[in-house]
Amino acid sequence: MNVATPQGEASLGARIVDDGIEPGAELLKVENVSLSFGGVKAIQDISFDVKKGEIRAIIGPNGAGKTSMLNVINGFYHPQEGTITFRGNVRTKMRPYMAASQGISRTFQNVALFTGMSTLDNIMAGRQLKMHKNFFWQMWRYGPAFNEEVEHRLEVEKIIDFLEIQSIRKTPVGQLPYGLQKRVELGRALAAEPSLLLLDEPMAGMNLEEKEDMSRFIIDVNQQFGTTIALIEHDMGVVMDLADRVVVLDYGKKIADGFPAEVQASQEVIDAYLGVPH
Amino acid sequence: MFYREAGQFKTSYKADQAVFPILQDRLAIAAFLAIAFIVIPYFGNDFFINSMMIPFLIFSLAAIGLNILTGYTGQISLGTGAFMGVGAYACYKMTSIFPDVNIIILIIGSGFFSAIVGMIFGLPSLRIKGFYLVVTTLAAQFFLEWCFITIGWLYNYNDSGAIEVPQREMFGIIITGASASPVTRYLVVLSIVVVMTWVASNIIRGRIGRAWMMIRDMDIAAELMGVRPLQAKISAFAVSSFYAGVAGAMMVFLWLGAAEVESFDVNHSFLILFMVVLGGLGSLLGSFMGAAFITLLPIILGAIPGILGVDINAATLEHVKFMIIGALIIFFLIMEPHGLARLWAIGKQKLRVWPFPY
Amino acid sequence: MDLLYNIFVDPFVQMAGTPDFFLQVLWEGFVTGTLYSLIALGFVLIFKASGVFNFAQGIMVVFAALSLVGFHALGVPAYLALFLALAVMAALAWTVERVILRKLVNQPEIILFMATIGLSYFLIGLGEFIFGGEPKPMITEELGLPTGSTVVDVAGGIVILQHIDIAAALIAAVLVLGLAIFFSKTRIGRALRAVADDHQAALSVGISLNQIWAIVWFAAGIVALATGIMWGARSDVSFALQIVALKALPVLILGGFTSVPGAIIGGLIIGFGEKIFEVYWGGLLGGGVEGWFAYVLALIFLLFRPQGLFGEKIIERV
Amino acid sequence: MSSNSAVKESAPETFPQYLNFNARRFADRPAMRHKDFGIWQSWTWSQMQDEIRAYSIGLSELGLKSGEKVAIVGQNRPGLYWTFCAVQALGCVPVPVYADSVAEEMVYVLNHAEITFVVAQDQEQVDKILSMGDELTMLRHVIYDEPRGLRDYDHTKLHSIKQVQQLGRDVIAKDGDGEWLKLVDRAKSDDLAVMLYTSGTTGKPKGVMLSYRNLVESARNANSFDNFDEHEEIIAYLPLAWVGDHVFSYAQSYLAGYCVCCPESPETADEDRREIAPSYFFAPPRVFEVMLTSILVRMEDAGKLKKKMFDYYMAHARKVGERILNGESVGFWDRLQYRIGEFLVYGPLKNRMGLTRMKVGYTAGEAIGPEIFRFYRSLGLNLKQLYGQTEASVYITAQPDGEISADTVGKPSPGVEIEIAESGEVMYRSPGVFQGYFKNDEATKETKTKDGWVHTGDAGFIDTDGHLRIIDRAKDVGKLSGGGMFAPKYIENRLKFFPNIKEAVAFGDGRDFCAVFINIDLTAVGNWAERNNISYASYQELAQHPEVYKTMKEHVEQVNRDLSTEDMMAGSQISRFLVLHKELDADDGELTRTQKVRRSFIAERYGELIEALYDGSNEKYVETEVIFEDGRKGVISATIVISDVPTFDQTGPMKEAAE
Repeated sequence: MNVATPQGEASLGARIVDDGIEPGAELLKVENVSLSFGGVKAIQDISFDVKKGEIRAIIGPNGAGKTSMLNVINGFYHPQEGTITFRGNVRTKMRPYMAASQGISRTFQNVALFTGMSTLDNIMAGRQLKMHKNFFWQMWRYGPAFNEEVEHRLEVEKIIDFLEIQSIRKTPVGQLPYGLQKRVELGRALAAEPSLLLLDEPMAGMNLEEKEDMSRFIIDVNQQFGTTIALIEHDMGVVMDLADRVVVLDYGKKIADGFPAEVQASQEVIDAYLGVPH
Repeated sequence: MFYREAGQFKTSYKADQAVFPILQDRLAIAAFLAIAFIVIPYFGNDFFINSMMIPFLIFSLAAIGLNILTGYTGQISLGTGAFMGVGAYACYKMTSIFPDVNIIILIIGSGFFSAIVGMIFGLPSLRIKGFYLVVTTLAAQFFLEWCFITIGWLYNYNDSGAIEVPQREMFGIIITGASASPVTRYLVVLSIVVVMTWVASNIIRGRIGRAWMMIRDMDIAAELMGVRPLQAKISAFAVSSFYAGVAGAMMVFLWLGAAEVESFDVNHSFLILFMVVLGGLGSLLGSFMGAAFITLLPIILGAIPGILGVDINAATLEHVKFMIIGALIIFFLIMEPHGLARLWAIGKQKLRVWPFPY
Repeated sequence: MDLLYNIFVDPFVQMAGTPDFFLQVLWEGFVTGTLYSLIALGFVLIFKASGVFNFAQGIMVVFAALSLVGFHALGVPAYLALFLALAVMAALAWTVERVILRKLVNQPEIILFMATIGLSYFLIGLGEFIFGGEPKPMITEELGLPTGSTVVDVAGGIVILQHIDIAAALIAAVLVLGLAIFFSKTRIGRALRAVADDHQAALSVGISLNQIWAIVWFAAGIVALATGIMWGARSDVSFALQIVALKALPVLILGGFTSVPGAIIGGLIIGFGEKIFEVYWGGLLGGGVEGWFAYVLALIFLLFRPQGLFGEKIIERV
Repeated sequence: MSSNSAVKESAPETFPQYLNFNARRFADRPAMRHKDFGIWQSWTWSQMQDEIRAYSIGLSELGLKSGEKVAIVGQNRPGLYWTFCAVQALGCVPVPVYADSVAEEMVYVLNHAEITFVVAQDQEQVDKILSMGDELTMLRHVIYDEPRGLRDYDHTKLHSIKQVQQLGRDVIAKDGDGEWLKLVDRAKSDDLAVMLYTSGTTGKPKGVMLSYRNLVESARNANSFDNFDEHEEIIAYLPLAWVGDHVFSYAQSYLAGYCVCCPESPETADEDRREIAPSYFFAPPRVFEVMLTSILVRMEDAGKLKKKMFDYYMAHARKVGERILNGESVGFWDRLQYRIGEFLVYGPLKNRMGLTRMKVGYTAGEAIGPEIFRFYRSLGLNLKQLYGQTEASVYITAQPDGEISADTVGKPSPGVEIEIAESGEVMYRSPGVFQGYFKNDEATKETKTKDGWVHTGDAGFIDTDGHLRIIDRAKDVGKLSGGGMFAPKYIENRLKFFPNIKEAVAFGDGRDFCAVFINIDLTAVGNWAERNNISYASYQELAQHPEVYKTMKEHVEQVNRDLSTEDMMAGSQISRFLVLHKELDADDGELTRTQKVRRSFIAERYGELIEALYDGSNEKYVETEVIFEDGRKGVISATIVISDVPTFDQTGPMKEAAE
């Protein structure tokens, strides 16, 4: 008879990320950033900030430079001009994996899951940086490496529980419907326990019900984990309900920045959205 | 049908993440091991052990090595033959330099040399992907082949240019050399392969293996999750070449007894790639199945005319073998591009849900 | 110091000292390069139209040449044998399309690559089964190709030019020209280009992919036959050629997988480089460096220009 | 924890006493499992004792006083099962409430039961409780199990079970648990153990009061009847507020010391059952029906050869399976065939259903289709029927091993006496008989006679083998205007035995003939439609499809043919029927929370349709108000076709063979 001690407590509230920044203070600051690809200007002289604990939305019509902005923030593109300050440190040129180790994790517009792996493994993958046991220990399954694995499995299970994806735990992600894939991807990003979570169009291609679910999860993540979130969205309606503050981009330029109500009232924003059918 | 999983529940993550969480699988593996360790040595004749089992096991190990690189990390390599050669030559040199060191330690140790060489030739993989990488591994293949010929020190300046295996003992039993019995060599090979397979499966299931697969499936996302591409790729090259190196050393010391550069030529690289692709990319089981297919098929084909009582001259038989192998490779690729392991996985799934179709 | 001298000074001193010999080496390199180019050309044709990395191109060269020689050995007149060899290549192309490509549509490239390796195994077996494994002389004279050589006086010495080599270079040029015209002027040629650009688009203008695949494989077969004749005329027809054919890979790395001019230029670079390196530096390393020089050159080149000589810089997107 | 227990050596009488007893005798055996965070989190009896003791003492720290009532709202989770025992240990009474009941139902029960503490599963239930606000006058504290989403709630009256346990642990660390143990030992067997509100097909719910003696005796008898011991594993998935779950998953477990496993979520319940493979399984007929339907549906998609094999061996099982199970003599050849079938079909099927280890299975609550019942039995599963009531602490009759048939409910359980009243109503007397309805003496008097006999409200008779057969609810048995007997449920059950029919409602009392409403089973009929290329956009469209009507008509005819052979029922053959345009739903009040048809409500709601059945019209347009899952209201309308069915002359059993 196999009896193990009870493990695992859903004490998600206790897991607010400690990154040395006070709630409400500037977590990320983007100053005068410009980015171009061989003459094509993707982003022009954009500045804004993200405060610890808020949900910050970056919106704009297609081709406004939103995804480029996200790519700049997590080190995938290197801006030609401007500075980026994260957690009080001005960033030097870096590789994307360094952004991850500084506490930035993200999701992708076109789901970028590891298709050869199960839901569980995908989320475990998100904890890559939290696991440290070296090659020597990895060779012998029974030992510190396995204990570490089990320890992190519990953390991953908490996320699975949180996102209500228990029933697809061991399903290869390639077989999942799109809406669930997006949820798994969110789980993977969460597993890294980021100080800043970047969401690239988290609701793209979803139906109304899935959008509502996803909104709920985003709000829950923000409230329960205390995670600061910067998200890109195309659909204005969703954003206005979700975000604390909104930046609006159009043709690579910032045209508005403020609380949802202010932004909504801005003539420039209305023009941008009307001018570019979507 | 054979799977009766009802009642097999897990009360701990340790049990849930076991290599074989299903009881029936554990029993099957135990049975296989029992056959391999007890039945075959006891009943197998020398031909079966020496010409079938030993090469099968050695090539399985090489295939596991390549599978780690190609199947798990997504980096195609055509240099496996040469990496095996590095292991073989390294082992040979070490037996000359340290004649008193236990031969098994030397065989395993030779893997480190091929791992280092593998890492060096793996460096370009950071910038080069897909077929472009094939070229860099071919560069390794041909450059190393050239080294095996040109650098006389590697084969102790033998006139023949070949390396010949000295006799070595362990616990008073002759393990290598002409007078080592096939059963002894078989058991040594089997033990090394079993242990190294177990280690490979551990690595693959852990943090490092996951990093490899992340790179394979979506390298950009992997990097944004904090995987360092260089580290992941180079470690895959190192582990992969280590396995190839040990396989190469075993091939010479525990199977062939002597070898020249031809034993490590590009054709061997291709053969091992075949094993991996036919067996199934990203599957350890597939490596064994692929190796079995490629090593045993020619032997079986060779035996058929004899069984049928037809007299075919050796050259013709050789040609027909080539044709059949080529045709079978194409046939299997068309039938199941994901390899024999996938066929098994589908079959197993069918057995698990039996009698339902899904 | 001696080593540095041997590497960096001595070879150039030699080149300058015996310019006629240097020119001879260049000519040899040019001729080898032409052959590499032709093999690479076969690869490019197929890769461009079907995305298949045809490992069997090398064996197709051998197989084409063997068919030609084999038919002639049966008493068939040379030109008819040439025609029949072409027919064999056409049949091969048709079979490959039917039996392999059609079944493996949409599979990952490594699978297709492996299938062509399977194909080359099959062709090796079949070729040896029919024609035997021993090397055979090419029927150079019977085909009316020139033999003999011309000695040219240059730079205070002589350079020997084999006539067959000159013919080879010419035929290669004609072939490339012909293909260029075929691609730009004929309907099928334009269709081929459309396929290379966008499969969907090609389908929408009513081109059957299957037909196109058969055609490019046949085109590659023609190139293979030409290559086989040239190669055979220089050094008999044998299966050893398949390893040489692998050299097409570094050629393609230099020239790019989809560029016909790239294949030509890449082939020539490798040809020149290999010969010069072998002659002037090979001795320092104990000789035999021809086996790997091309690959190492490609590798070094890749490190600096991963996109190849003619490729555009890749901007990665997320 | 044996060091500080063992104050009393006499046999335990209450569940908290059993807890302490089990913590000694089965200290390291599993008491409970819960699939949570991907694995089966397990507690041994001594660990569970720790949890419950801390919880109980914590509750007392929060001010829970002896005699108070504590409501339990939620699904099967260990925390909620612990609540029963923790509350009982303090001399208080747990009152489980159906988790899916709407707010107004719940308000009534909570107020009627004078609830002071509520233990709720999660945010959803807490919200429901909090929304009742001032209406719950006596409520002092709300305790929850799953903290998710509740972090920012005002925690003055709100606590998590964990927090309460911490309170308790602090006390134990300071003062020990001596007081608590004494309190537990002071409890007596006649104390009130639990109050279970019966949902009832009519009127307000009534609180059935059961004493420890009722539950302990019943549980002990039941355990010995089927030889249950501490080695059983069962899966707890039925509503906590239902007496069945309370007895199987709580009372019997505490007595026998067996392990109760809670599934991860309702979606994974099937998978979880497969993992646990319960050795004792209880389910209402509906669950068995659904399992069978899904088996047949999936086999439809199987390859030809496999399907053939399946059919062949299932036919063989029908032939000899039950006889082998009953221990009757079967020829060697048939036995061998059955063995092969066991390997190829029966074993794998049981494996897929998670019933491989099942020693005993029960179905109760409603009649089960004979085909379905035989299907499971022929696989070698010891499925039995029982007949029970909340008022009897479940057990009234049960089928002893070897005396199984589809149409009886068995012999009186140990300690139970049965009588059939003149009216045909079944009456019983047993140690499990309830104490009374809480604050409803009138109802108690109506149901329970002075000398302890209880009216079941069901009509039935005892057959020649001494087995009880139930015909219908006593009050539902009526008369056709022609004078023939009309037993609606009997007819409905006959119809429901067809997999295509999910629910049926029969009418005929005081009418000329019998007519029925039919609800199709969406899974079965939908699958059939798919295979026959019948496209449909909605339930409504499928229900009204002519092909569906044709099939239904065949089913009804078959029932008529069967009824015509039965003396008492031949007169109530079905003359007309219609297929309802919507599924009967508990949210709309058409079914009870235990999924029983509320006949009178339906008669009222669909009055026009009933009239149409009897006025000879061929179709009828209706509009029906419905409540959607998210609580919105809407109206659906449909024109419903009414179909006539031929009836048959009464024939003797002689002719049966001719069919």
